[in-house]
Amino acid sequence: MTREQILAMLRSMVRVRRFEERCAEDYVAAKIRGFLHLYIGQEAVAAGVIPALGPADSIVASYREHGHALLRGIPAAAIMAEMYGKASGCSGGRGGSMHLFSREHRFFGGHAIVGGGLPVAIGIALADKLRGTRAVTCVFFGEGAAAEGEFHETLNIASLWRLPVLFVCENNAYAMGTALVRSEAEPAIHKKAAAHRIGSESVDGMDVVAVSEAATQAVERVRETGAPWFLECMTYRFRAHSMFDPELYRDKAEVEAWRAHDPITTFIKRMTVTADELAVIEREAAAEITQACAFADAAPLEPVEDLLRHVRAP
Amino acid sequence: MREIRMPSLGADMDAGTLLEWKVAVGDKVARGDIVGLVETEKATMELESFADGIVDALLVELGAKVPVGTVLARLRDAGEAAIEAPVIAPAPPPPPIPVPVPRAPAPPPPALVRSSPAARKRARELGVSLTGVAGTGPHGAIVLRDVVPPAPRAAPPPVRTPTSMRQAIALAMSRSKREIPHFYLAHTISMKHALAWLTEANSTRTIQHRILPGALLLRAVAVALRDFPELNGFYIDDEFRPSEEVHLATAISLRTGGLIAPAILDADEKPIDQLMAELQDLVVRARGGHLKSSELTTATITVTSLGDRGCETVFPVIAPPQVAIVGFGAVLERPWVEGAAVVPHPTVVATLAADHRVCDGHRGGLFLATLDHLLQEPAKL
Amino acid sequence: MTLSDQVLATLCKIAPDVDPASVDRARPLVDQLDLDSIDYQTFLAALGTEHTVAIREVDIPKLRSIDDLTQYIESHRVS
Amino acid sequence: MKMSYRDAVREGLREALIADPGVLLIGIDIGKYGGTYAVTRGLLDEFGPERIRDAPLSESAFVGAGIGAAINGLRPIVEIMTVNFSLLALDQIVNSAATLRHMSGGQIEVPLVIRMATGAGRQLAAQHSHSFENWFAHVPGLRVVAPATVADARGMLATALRERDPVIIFEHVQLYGIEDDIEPAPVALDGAAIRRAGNDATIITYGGSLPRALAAADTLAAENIAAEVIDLRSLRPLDVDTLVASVTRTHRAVIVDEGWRTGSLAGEIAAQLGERAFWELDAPIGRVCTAEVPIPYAKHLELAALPSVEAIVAAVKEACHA
Repeated sequence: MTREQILAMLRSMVRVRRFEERCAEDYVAAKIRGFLHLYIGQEAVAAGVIPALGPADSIVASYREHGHALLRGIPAAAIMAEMYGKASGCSGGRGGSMHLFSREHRFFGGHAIVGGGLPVAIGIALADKLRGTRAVTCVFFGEGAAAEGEFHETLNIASLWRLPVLFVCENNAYAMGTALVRSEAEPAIHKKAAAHRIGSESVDGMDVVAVSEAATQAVERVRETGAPWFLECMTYRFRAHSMFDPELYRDKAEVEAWRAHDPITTFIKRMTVTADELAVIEREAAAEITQACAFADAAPLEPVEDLLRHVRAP
Repeated sequence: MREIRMPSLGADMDAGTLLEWKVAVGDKVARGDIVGLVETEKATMELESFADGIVDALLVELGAKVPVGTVLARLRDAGEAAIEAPVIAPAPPPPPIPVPVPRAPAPPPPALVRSSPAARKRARELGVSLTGVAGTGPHGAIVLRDVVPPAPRAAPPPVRTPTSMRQAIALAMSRSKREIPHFYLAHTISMKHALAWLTEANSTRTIQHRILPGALLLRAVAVALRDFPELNGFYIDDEFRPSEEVHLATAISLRTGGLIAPAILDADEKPIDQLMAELQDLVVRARGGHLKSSELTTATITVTSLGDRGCETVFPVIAPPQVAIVGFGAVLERPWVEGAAVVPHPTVVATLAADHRVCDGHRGGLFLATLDHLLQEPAKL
Repeated sequence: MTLSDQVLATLCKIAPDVDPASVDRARPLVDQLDLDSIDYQTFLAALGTEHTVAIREVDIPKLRSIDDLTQYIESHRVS
Repeated sequence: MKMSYRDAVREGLREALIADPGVLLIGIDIGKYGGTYAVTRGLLDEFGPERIRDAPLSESAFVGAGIGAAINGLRPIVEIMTVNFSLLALDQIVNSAATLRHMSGGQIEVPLVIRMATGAGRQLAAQHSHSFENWFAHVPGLRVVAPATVADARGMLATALRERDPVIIFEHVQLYGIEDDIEPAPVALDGAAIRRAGNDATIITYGGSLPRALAAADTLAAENIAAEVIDLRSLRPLDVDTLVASVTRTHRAVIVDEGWRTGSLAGEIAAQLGERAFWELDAPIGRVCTAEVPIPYAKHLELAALPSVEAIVAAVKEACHA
């Protein structure tokens, strides 16, 4: 990998990490309300997969999707404005943290129903297949989704109808308060894909390089074969499921143990990133976030007279 | 100078209680350090610092419940001088929400006249009061039809048969012509004895209880039917069902156009005076639109009379599901053979239309003869 | 309100669709209005009650117009 | 041209498939099997497996797939065999189809048509005899229609396919066999239709209950009561103006609805009439609904549970204080 590629990967992860930390701060300051699910710890997955997708490809994500949206190219300002409920947010202030959308970036949402995005994703792929666009649809979901009926319904149809879908399971070991081993008889999620004759693999979700290589190959394979592929990324979230989750279900020692695998610090050590190189990236990230928050603060609220807009076509 | 405030740790959190400080004044704090513990309804949560600095002042006592956003502590940068600041008293408890004093229950409304909205609206439009109006709706409620315009009204209402009635008549009559094989019989009856009896009977009655020929004819039909069950009943689901009772429907033409045929129930068991009173009541109520539905639907046979200014003979149409209808033309003076002489007699042409599926001309003829015979001895009716 | 007006008012109560102004008080009512025998009987009975007059059966054929009735009531009512 | 309701729906589908290559059908047993109610018979041979897609028994997934394909430029027509199985896809219909436009601030459109059979009367017992039109008619973001005539069955689909938002078409199981002589033409989705004029009372109904409402009106006519019969056609949005205009003339309303009375569409219509036609009412608004019991199997019990002609006649006569 070139120095540029290495710094690009680091920049991706640091931008997401600092963005999510600012979100936590703004939530505590009551600027962001409702639910907030942070991506801190899992940055390597988005940083590894998203760059492998082309502009014509589509993305469907879950409610922990700030990192994916940011790295797909949706401006931090538009995302933060959405968190603040402003009209210039990327969803017009109508969706909030869990429902980031951008037609321009073919970012078809944050979906807050666990597994809810899976059927939509294969539909998008079906349209691409029938129109022969060779585009790939990449759908992100947590291991919790594997317990939903529509997870299996979706994998079966994707395989049966041979649809160009890349399933990316971000296995962070906990579905809200339930450890994986307490909810799945077969905790190795990627093995479930085999039951539907979908090729699959598992990769260290804390290693951005491993994720990137696996994702790049997977995207090309899906594009060439038109058949679905299943990529399970073993990862971990350092913060609670959401802002008022007291984390009674896991002990501090386990969290500390995973911190040793922090995707950013391990990457910096492994790639011998110098303090100066890191400082530049940190400064750029801080500036981006400060500007985003200023924009979001100043952005207007949507007039209440527009309440009934966006229900049906104008 | 930076502040540490009570964090908002949940969509439904308004306030939090400071349980514990993990730092003291003068301690060095780094971004992300846990500086204390806070209690929410849900659980005990760590209080995180989002800034580096030296604890300058702890502003809230342990155990104090303060709203989200309250400044709990102040941090100063390394070089800054400490500020002597009094410890802020715990925030005053939120003012008690005033409990509304229950108002005395409103006095019960004046005894309302129970009436439908449409009736009240019509009354407003016509400028009439509802008090004293007898309601024919459920539980005596005043409904639309009970609200009649004040008499007299300047402009006469346009002669317009309510379309629904016209449609109903059209439907019933066309069904009758389609399904019922009518046969018709006519018979001229002398009314000499009948009218003489009436004049004599009325002379002993007040004007209010005067009996009209129409009532006598109805009475005669009712009595005659006792011997002709095949003319009195219903033809339903391809079979004739004779009726025990005799409910005589009298066809009443309405001045606003159209026809209505309310029934006099058990006409065969009612003396002539009662029949007359009921007939008069029916006509008045029919014209005012105040008929009960049972009166409209239970007739077993119909009698139609064109009255004293109509024509000589009527050939009526049976009203399904009935099986017969009796008609009377106008009572007119006609030449009548008495012994060897021809003398003028008041006479009426009685007609019968009957359902050939149920009975034949022979029986129909006997019925009219019986009617004739009864009218020759009016006193017995 | 003259007796004649009262008689006319009673008629209009029985037949609300009648325009009082259009009634010719001299001419027989049955020739002007669509009144059948029952309506007329109801009208006579009401007059008998309102003006406490005993209308005799034999006189009825002569009581054909508002004027006939007005004169008859004037001469026969028990005052 | 004489055709059955079933033929009319099939012709509507054929016309759509021919007119727009982006149109495709997704549903269980719609291809090889030709459709549970034989509506899609012959379409697989004519248009091929790519556009007539038999789906596995995965309502949530294939309805979600329909939504995704619609988002990405196709015009899918998804058949959910009956409303009874739509419960498995309710999350996708409500949380995705009806809501994506709003959550995305207007960026994402879901131009999707979903057809479902509905209603009881064929002794299919509780799990196969539901009427949940009111559930869907409750959700902003959806348009819901109920074609009750052959002409509407033939004409509504083309119009629905021009909508840029989800449309749900309910086809009552007892209507598939009715026949009529019609001229095939697109019809508007909006607007209730006065199927029979009258001035004494207004009977408001939709879908499979229309024939019973018309039969009741015939019976009432023979008793001098002229009942107006209004076919809602659209269940969301409701054409309340037409209902208010009619009740203003008749002053009496009876609503016939095969749903259970509590929380029914009839309840919603009664509330709106109570709000907008209060001063015209001469009697309480009548409602003739299905008895609040899971639909029983035995014929006589099923008939007793469902709105009957006699019940409609009685309700109208009560409203007329007859």
